[in-house]
Amino acid sequence: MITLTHYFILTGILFSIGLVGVMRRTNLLMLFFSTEILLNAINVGFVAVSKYYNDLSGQLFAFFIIAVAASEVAVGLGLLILWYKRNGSVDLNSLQMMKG
Amino acid sequence: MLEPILIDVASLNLPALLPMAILVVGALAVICADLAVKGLNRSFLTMITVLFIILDFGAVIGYTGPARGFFDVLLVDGIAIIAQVIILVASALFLPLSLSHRHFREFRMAEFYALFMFMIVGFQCMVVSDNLILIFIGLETSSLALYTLIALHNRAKAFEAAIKYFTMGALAAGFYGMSALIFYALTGSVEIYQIEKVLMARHFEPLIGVLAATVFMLGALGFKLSLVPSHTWTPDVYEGSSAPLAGYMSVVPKIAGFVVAMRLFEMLVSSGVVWVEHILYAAVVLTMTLANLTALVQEDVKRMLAFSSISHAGFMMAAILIGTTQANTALFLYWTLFMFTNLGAFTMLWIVRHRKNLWDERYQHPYTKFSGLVKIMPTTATIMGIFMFALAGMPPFSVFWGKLYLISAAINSEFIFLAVIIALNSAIAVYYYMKLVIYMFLKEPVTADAKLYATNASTPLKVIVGVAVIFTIFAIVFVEPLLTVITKYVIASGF
Amino acid sequence: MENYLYTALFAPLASSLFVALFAARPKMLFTGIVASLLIAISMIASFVLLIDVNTYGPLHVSMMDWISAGNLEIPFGFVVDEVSVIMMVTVTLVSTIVHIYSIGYMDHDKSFNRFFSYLSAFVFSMMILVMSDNFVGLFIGWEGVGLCSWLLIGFWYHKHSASWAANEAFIMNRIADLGMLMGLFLIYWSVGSFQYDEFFASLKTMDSTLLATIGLFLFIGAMGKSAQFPLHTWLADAMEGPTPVSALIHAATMVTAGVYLVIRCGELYTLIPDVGFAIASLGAFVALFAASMALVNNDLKRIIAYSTLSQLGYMFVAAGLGAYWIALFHLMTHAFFKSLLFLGAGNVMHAMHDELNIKKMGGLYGSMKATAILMSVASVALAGIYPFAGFFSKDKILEVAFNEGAYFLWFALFIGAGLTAFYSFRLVMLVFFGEKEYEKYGIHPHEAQPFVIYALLPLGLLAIVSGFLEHTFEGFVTRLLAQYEIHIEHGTEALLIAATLGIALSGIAFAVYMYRRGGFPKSWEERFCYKLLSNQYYIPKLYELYIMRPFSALANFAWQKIDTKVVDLTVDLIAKMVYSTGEKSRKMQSGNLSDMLRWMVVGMIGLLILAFVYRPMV
Amino acid sequence: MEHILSLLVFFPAMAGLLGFLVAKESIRAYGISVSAIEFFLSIILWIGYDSTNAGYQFVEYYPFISSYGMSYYLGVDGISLFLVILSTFITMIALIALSIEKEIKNLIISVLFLEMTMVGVFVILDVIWFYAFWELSLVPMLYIIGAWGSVNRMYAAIKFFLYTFAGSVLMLVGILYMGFLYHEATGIWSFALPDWYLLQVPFETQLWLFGAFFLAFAIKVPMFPFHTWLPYAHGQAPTIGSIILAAVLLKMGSYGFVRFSLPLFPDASVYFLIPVAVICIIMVIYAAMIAYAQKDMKQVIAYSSISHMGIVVLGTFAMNAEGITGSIFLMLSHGIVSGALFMLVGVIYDRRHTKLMSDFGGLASVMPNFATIYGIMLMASVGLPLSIGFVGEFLSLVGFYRISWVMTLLAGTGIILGAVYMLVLYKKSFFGEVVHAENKTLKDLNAKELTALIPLVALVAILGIYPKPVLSVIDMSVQKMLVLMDQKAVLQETKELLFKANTIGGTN
Repeated sequence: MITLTHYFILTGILFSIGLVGVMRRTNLLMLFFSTEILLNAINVGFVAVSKYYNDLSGQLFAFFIIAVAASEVAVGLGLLILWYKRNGSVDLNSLQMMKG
Repeated sequence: MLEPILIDVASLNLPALLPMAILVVGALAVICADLAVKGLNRSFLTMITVLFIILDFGAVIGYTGPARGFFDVLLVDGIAIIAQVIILVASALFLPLSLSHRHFREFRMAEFYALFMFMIVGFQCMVVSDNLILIFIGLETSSLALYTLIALHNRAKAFEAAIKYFTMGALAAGFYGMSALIFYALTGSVEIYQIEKVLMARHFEPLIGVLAATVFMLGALGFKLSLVPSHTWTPDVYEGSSAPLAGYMSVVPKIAGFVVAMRLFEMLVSSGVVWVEHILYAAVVLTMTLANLTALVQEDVKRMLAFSSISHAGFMMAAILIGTTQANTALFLYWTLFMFTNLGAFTMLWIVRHRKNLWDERYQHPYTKFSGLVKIMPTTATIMGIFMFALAGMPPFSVFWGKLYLISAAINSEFIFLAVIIALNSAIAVYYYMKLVIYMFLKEPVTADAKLYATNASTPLKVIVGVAVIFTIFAIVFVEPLLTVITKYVIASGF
Repeated sequence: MENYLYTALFAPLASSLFVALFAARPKMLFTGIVASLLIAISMIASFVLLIDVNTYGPLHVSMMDWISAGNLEIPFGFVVDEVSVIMMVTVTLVSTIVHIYSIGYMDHDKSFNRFFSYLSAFVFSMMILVMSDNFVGLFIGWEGVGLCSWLLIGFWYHKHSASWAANEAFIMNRIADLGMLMGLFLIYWSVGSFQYDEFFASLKTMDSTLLATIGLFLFIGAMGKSAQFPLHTWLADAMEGPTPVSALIHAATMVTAGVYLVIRCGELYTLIPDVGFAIASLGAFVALFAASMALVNNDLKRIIAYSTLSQLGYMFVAAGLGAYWIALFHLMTHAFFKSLLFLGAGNVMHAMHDELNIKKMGGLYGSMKATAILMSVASVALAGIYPFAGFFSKDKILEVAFNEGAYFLWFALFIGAGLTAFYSFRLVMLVFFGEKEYEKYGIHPHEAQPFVIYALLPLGLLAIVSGFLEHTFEGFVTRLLAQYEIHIEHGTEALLIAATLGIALSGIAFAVYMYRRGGFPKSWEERFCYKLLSNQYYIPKLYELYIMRPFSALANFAWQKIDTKVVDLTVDLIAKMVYSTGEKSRKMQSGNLSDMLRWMVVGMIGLLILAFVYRPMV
Repeated sequence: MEHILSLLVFFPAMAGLLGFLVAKESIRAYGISVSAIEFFLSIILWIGYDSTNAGYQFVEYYPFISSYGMSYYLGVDGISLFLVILSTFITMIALIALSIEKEIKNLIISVLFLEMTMVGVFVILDVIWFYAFWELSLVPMLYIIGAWGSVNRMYAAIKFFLYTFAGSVLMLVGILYMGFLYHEATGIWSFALPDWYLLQVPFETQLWLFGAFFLAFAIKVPMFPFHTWLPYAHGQAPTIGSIILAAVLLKMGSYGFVRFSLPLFPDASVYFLIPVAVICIIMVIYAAMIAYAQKDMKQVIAYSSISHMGIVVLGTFAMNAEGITGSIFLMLSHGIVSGALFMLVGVIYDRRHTKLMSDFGGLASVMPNFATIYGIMLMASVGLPLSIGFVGEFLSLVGFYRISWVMTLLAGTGIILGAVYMLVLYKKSFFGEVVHAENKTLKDLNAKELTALIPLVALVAILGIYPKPVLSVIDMSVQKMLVLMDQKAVLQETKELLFKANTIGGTN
């Protein structure tokens, strides 16, 4: 029997994975993936909760998050490509022009 | 066999949606126009955009209907209106900076203006709603548009800035979602007022849940408001993006963020959950102080201004922490005055912008660039000096009155220690503003060539600077009316 | 009569200001003449006032308000009563003579005009000092004479020693003035006014400790001006000034201001006999102390200066013991013969081309008889030989001491008298008689111009006869001052007089005897006591060593160590600290995206943990 | 006539703005004439001033942020009247003596703006505005020191600015808290000083507020140990900067004590009386000693002004009419005398481009007039009777004697030490032989310098001999203020001390 708690645990795990990825990854592409994981973890949570309350707004939220995630990917990849074209690497240690 | 859903159009209260609608239409219109007619001049595009903003402005001012609308996701209350007014005015003042003497690629593209308008729509959505979903959408719309705008500047630094901003923004979005999820899970609603009701009824139990949600929300908004430790993007992004955009970023996204923060944290602070108060306190003090200290050691004026705007944001968070009517009034007053001054300061940077980095291989506006400016261009130097003094909170210039009102708000609600810290911070802050003044007025010039400093000057820019200067010097005159209006609206929306 | 008062007071000011107009110019004879005339006018006015006071009694005018704040009201008020008029007469008389004398003396000086301007200014301040009817007015004059003496001692400012002496005089007087000021403040807060009359009127109501404090504070002031121990060193150094200045300021008038103050406050000091006795003892001590230093000194002017010092001691004994009129009397007579002595010395100096060492003189009698006679007269008067002035005033003081039963003081003064006689005649002998040492130095002495000598004659006359005015004087001043009877039966009195005369005469005789036959053998100069005396008991050295050096060392320490190294550095350190924290916090801004993200996440997690562990009471 | 104060405040600023249009050649004449007009305005103010009325006169009141109780509120009373005149007078004199050629236009314009702020500080009665003028006065000074100063000018200017600015931010907090208290008590916002005078503040609060204000004033005065900016500022500033700084800007601090600390927080003032007095005594002695140790003529005078300001503050805290009136008069006299002394140093600096005493010596024979005027000012500075310096010093000490005779004695050593360092200075630089060849050919004062200095000399004499017209005006307002203090005092001890301090006789 799977309860809401299990969903939360799943969310938590996914979220943590996302966070770790965000912190550890030096490849921009991977970094973006991790952020996607974050968002999807949240989606899971929302859908579960909305089912629990029989309230649609949760799922609504989930859908919007998906949409936003998609557009984020669009923008992110755009930036990524720009950057790659400029100095052929997607390693984020390469962007350290500005500091201090 | 579904029942047809009947919705009374009046109950939708579409006028509430009108302001956003106008700009969306405007954005699309601009793109279509660009498709139809090739090579539209940037001046045309700018002015069209400004016109749409003015229309929007009219709609915002004109609207005094019932507070909620459009499936009750919109909440058009006092602070929403003030915030929108500030946003729109700022946008209308910052956009014409595109009409600089030198041409920049982004300003020739219609997309820039479309994105600009979409961004404004996003901000408006953030402020006119207390529905977490809509706020999220607004947040993301504006942010995504903003990332793109930054990147459009098409310099290596601009890309770096955009990427940094974007990535951290994505993380922040994650935090926001998480916080929303927890609130939803706790209360089964995504409407702030509903959440508040439920939590109140439950005396904020389970507290840990509430706190977790708060923490994530703090993370998300902290990023937008550049609170420590999520402030690290600010200087880099400002440095990377063009001066007008940087100035814009220092004002508009923050005000939107503040409104959201107000809506969310007011409830928590007033809830009497001391923890939140303490955390906010710490965040405020840290933000002010750390930013100030770092600003002391900057070599580049733009970066310095970035840090200074962080510390100003710290002051604003203090207002939210205090949370009295006077404090919220102070917030808007401060931000209005700050807007004009910052507008002026960044416009000056925009004017003295030179194609090549003559003074420093990395920085566009190192302090050394301005040394002895008073001997080369007295007027420019004096105006810049006035802006610096104003930012430093030197009476009787604009920001001083905001600071005055804020400190007084702090004192009146017995936040004496906070008031002292704010005061001390402005004492520290004065140094880095003075530094520029000292370079301009007391040092010997490195070059006698006045042209170097005027390559980007143009009439519109000068006009804008003029407006900013007038507002900065004669702020006294505007303080009283501003106070009355703002107070009225703030009280009206029950803060 | 007020016109005479104002004339007496402001004629010197007028002279000073008028002459000041030409101060920067080269010598102009008329400046000297005008100045002398104006001073003479002032003198005449003073004499008129003397007669007037004698017939109609005191005169009191209030010219205008000066300072007023809170309860404080200080007017420019002047009183001409028996005491002040005596002082006025003495001062103006001597001043007039000194002015005339100076025309001759300063003949070759390029700052002739400046000198007369200063001199008249001094007379003006002195008149303010003696005439004003309140303590602050007195203080004005007090400081005024201080200023003028500073100007005049340092008149030849290009000489290092002169300007040094001037500063020393001014600063030492300042030290005393502080004490005096404290006295004034105390008077104000206990009486509410600085007026003499109001103060004396309310003396009865005050308790004795308060009075004693006031008395002491005022006397500290007097000590400074009258160069009493331990503030005496400046007087000898003040001899750097031109000789007429020494005659007028540092013998006849200014230095007696202290005595004048004590006499003026007689009513106060009669109520506090202990303080009075202390004053008297100090006076007696100084009388002996100074006389002893005069014994061995070889500097013409310094010898006279020390004798002045010891005579001031005599006066303080009289004043301290309550015999105010006698003190005043001795003050007057002393003014006459002492200024005469100095002016004569001035002539000698001129003759010797500013040579001061009496060992290098001798046998001057031949070339300058008049001066020699005048100086001898003055010396006899100083030694107190009948019938000269000194006898009457000085013997009275000894009698007073005896009469008060202060036999110790009496003995000191008695010895003092002997020493006085000795050193005066040592001087006379060494200067005017014996071997013509000066010939070794190829100096051809010459007598001063005749009018200078004539100017001195009145003083000489007074030095001889003024003693006989004793009873009229007494009758006159005791209208105001306390009466003082001496009740010693005639036998002892005669004995005392005889004894005093005897020791004085023997002192003279001894001096004459010794210095006829070439003075003391050189070997004496090796003796300790000789060294002690000739080095003024090493007191100047002590001051140098234990006050001035430490002060400047401390000052330098305060500046270089405390102010710059501690106070200022702390300020800068605070600033630097703030700045360096900025440098540190800058590291946070590494510009690396991962670090930025980590900051965010870590901050978040930190807060979450905090949410678990930290739960302040709601 | 009823708007004369506004005129006084803003006329120089207006003139400064118009000054941008004046040609460089004639800007100096322009500056002098403007300041002269301003000075005559202030004289008219004095003539129009009703010396029988102790209250504020020529009052102008326009609310401008009424919802927050801020107003444009001007008024002058005996305490401020003469400080206003001093500011205008000194500015005029300083401009007459001005000998700088480099970028003279900016200099004169900033001096005019400075004059506005100085006058403003003294006549404004709305506290927020007071703060505004107080802070604004730093800006022109920063420019003057930093742009026309000598080698180390940046450091000096920044130090001056930051130190004083940092000092006064806490005052802002204090001001706002005071406004809050007023609102609590009366329910209406007001930052008008006369309104605040009516407000009785609880004792503990008074202590805190006194502290907040004290720091700002103490740094401005400057009081030990916050004084270290002063030597740098004076050492580096151009002559005109030093003159105005010493003559007027320092007085803002001591004026603040009289205007704010005493009447607003009587109990706190009495409570902190002894500590403050101790600081003053340290200032007097310590600064005098350091002055003695200096080798640079200008530094001597700089430290001497610290020493004198010690007596000023001491007199202020005497809590009686004698002392406070005296201290205000001493502010005036110190303004005139130190201004003159700095001017004289400037004169010799223009000729020799050095301020070291060891480079001079025997000047008295080369420049007799210079030496004479210097001597007069020196005697005034050591407080010789019948010179302006005596009256104030005497009254201040008389006043404080009532509080403590020992402390007065210690502070009185100032008159000895003052004589020491001043006479030594004079001896070193004016007496003796002319040792340096380049000193032999020095020119004596020229016409310009004489026109600047003669009025000062005249004032030194006139106000020394007949200070009554000034004193009586000051005294009246001071007594009014003392009555106010007595009414406002919440503690019995305070009332007792005030009573004791103001009555003759009784035990000491």
